[in-house]
Amino acid sequence: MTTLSNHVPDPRLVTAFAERRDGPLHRVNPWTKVGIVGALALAVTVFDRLALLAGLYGAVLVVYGLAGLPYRRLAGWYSLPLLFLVSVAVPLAFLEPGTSIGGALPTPLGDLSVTWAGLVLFAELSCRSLTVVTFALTASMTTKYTDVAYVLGRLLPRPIDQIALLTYRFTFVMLETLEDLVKAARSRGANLSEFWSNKRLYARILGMTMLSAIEQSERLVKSMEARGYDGDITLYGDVSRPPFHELFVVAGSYVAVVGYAAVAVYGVGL
Amino acid sequence: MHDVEFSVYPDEVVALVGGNGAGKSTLLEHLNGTLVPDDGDLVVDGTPITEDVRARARKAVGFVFQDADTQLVAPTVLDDVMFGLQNDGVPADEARERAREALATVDAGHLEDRIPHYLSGGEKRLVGLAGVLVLEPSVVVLDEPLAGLDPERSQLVAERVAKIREDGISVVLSTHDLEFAAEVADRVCVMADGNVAGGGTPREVFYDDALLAAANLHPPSAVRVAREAGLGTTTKPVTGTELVELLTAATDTKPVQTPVADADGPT
Amino acid sequence: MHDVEFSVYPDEVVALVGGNGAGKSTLLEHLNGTLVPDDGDLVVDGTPITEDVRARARKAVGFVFQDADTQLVAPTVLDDVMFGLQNDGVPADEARERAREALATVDAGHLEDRIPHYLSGGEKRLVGLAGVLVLEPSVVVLDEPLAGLDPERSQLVAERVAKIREDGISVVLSTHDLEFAAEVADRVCVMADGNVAGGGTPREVFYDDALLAAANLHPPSAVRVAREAGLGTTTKPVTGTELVELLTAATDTKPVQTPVADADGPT
Amino acid sequence: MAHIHLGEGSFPLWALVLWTLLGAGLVGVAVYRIRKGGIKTHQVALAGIAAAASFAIFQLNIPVWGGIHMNLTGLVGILAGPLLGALIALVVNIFSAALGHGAVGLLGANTLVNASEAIVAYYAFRTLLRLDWDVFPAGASAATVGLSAGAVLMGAIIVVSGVNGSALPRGDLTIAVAGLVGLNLGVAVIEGVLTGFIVQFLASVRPDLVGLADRDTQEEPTGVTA
Ligand SMILES: Nc1ncnc2c1ncn2[C@@H]1O[C@H](COP(=O)(O)OP(=O)(O)OP(=O)(O)O)[C@@H](O)[C@H]1O
Ligand SMILES: Nc1ncnc2c1ncn2[C@@H]1O[C@H](COP(=O)(O)OP(=O)(O)OP(=O)(O)O)[C@@H](O)[C@H]1O
Ligand SMILES: [Mg+2]
Ligand SMILES: [Mg+2]
Repeated sequence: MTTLSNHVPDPRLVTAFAERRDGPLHRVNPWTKVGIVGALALAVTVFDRLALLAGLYGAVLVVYGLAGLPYRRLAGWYSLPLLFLVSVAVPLAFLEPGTSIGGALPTPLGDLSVTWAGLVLFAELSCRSLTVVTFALTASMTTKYTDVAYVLGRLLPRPIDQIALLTYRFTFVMLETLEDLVKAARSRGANLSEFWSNKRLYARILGMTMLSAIEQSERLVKSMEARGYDGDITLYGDVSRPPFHELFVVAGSYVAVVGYAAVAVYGVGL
Repeated sequence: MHDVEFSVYPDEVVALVGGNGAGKSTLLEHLNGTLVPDDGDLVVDGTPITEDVRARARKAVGFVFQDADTQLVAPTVLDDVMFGLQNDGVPADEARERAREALATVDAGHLEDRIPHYLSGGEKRLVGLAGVLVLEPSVVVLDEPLAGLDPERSQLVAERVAKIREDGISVVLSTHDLEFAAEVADRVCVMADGNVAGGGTPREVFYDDALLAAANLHPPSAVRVAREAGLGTTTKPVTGTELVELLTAATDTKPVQTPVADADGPT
Repeated sequence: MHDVEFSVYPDEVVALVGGNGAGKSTLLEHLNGTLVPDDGDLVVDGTPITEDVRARARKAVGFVFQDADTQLVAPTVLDDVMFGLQNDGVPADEARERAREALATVDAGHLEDRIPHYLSGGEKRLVGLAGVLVLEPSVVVLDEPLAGLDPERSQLVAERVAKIREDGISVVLSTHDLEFAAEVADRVCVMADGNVAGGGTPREVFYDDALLAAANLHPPSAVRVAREAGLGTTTKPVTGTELVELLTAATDTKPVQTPVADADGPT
Repeated sequence: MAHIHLGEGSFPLWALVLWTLLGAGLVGVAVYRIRKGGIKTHQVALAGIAAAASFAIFQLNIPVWGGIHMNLTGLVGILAGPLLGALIALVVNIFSAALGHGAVGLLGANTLVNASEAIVAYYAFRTLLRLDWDVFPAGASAATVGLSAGAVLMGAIIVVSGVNGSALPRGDLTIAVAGLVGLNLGVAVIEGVLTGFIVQFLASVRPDLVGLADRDTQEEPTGVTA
């Protein structure tokens, strides 16, 4: 696990949380979680006030903790979503029209300064992004492997569902291949901490990973055809319909988001 | 690969042996119709396998591949065993029932809800076997069934092979482990350089030095021991058990050492 | 994995044995410093392996992984053997020279210009071994060196292991093949459930039923045969060769059958 | 640093709907064309495992500028072809979103970006090979062009959509977005060079995979139907 990055959640770790732990969120129906993810994605798109967005983010953070998941890891995992924010919202924080905070920064383009509006925008965008990121992780880390597979199989049209199911199954295999290659190279003194002088080695490691993927897919074809594959990995496992009270919560959250948007944001009269 | 003649009779276990790259996997894949011969005919159950009957060959022949990981495609063990049935259009309830039975046959019922990724190598192989047995093939093909397995799990596979044969299914397997071949096979087929170099009962093959040498193989250790000790010219033991029987016969009139408390054989 | 004490002395071959998932690969990877123990110390050549000496541990310990395919990263065999030297900053000419020598040591000189991807499993393993020997490590670690190899190539690997040891390099290897362990190892270390369950010379271990049972292992066939035939309570043979010696001794005063023309042993 | 994905909630609702429809349209076309040819097992297997590899590779930290992560979308396009490439882009984005480094609402937009990378890289590579380029420059250039196309498309998506809650005029937004596109172009060059080396490596080991084998002995390359 130390071999790969800690900025990206390792699917094996995520699965381990889902399979081995048991928290309140583990017992929530997977469809409910999918529904809530959708409602949150909608909410962060239509909500227009920082206080509301921050409250939503805070609530999601609390849920993450209640589910028994580690806050310590979140910081590392936030680095990728934050990258988008930093590269888009930071320039905006300077450019956004409004009252400037503190002094101006003279640049060849003219004076630059962070405006209040820019700062608020940055905070809003952060809350928007991290709310969904955090809840998506919460859902992934509390939903069993087979339930995830079933949900994927149901949500996606053919042949995308087939592709997704194989991807889910083989991600673990490919991760181990990649990790073994990195370990083997390191054990012979390769210094992987510098890219440019090791670019060919990186290419070989990644190339071998791809090659191993392709050759496995060639063997997989034989093995699937040997069992009469006709384009259909159907899952017999079943994820039941959510219980009434969960359905009520999901429906309620959509009503709340749509209602708020209609009234407060788009000004639909009642 | 050219001019390979290979036939499997009902209720027998055939072991393909030969060095790395001898063409064992290639020959086995022809049996399954996943490879089409460049030239020549394949005959399964008396029917020549041509393009249009390949689908039938695939059903008649169950295949467990050398690489256990690529055999398991579904998210759970039970789904995986049901995979072939569902391709056949068997209704879900019946398929589930039959899959459970097949898992039980290979003593893997407890794995039903597991995720294939987290199985050990031996468990993966057993599940792969169940996924094939469930289709009730007339021939089961196993490519290197012992690869990567510990002795305990190898023993389990050997027992399953014997059981499958008792159920009236022929088994064709490839292996590097000649002791295993000696133990389970009715017939051994020796491959070298992409061709069948010879074959016969384990007793014939494992005492045929010229044939084994041509295939870069060494006789199994029971054979070596029996020969080097000057035993077995008439009985020709090929497995450890047979060797022990012979030895006890050879030594019973003359106990060379103090009897051993925990030995099974009479001394 | 907890509380594993494991030491390797100079010039010895240690075999780790144990069932699938017993933790052999995990323990071996600790030796190499590619894994850092959660808790506890690793000592190689008398030096505790901590973060800052890990790079040193990697050089002192040469590692050949279980999966031969993930070991080879260069476009040709020669390049691959030179890989470690180049990481050490050895000039190209010297590196090439030393790489050729290393390939010769494992009898793989003829593979020099081949593309690693197209080698057979056995050849891959030999090249992986050369790539590690060229770095002149004081310990060589081999994870399942026989996996997927035919008997001929297994024999080759066994011979190389003996040779490496003669050259003053310690070897630690894991294997499922107890006959092989009996043949090459000075010391056997039995693993079960992520722990070292016991160890000793092959003779001690392979006659220790309780220990083998705890690790889900069966004694090698020479041991089984010797015991079941009521032999070997004092000499305790563990390899086929030793068994043959014992048998010839046991049977030489009483030839049970007609002498065999092609047998080596006196009858 | 990474190949940047569009973040959740950055755009107004109408833009989310627009990009979702366009993304679905693109995927729909790919699915339609694949179904029309009859879904081949090898296509499903290749796409499934290639997506897994792409997703696994994303976990590796490449030590440039403090660490970048890449999906090798250009390489996937070159190897799998445009149709499967588009589906792989979607599947990788679905898994990325589930693990928090993508976006759920912007699945359509992110898929458009990644699919365009795969598609452009594929056609650029084919064209360059036809012009008798060597494998390395062809692979490197094709991947760089593909990834750059993706970077520019991403910039365009942001400018067209406008950032949620920002009062900034589109002209100024373009300036702000230029920085992001520039960063992505930088990553594109690095990933392009790396892809070039990988394609070179693959060509030396399995020339058939990059369409360099003797064509009579090969099956129609997977997915090369568009
Ligand atoms: N995809 C392939 N492309 C080219 N050559 C191949 C391919 N697959 C197998 N071969 C070659 O065909 C020959 C037979 O290979 P095969 O896999 O049947 O051997 P095997 O007897 O199963 O060996 P092993 O015991 O190592 O599994 C070998 O020389 C091998 O190099
Ligand atoms: N990356 C991993 N994540 C979780 N568990 C792992 C991982 N690697 C190994 N394990 C577990 O650790 C235990 C020891 O594994 P290890 O690979 O060391 O066994 P082994 O003795 O080498 O087995 P084999 O003989 O099959 O190679 C097993 O239970 C295995 O499932
Ligand atoms: Mg084979
Ligand atoms: Mg192991």
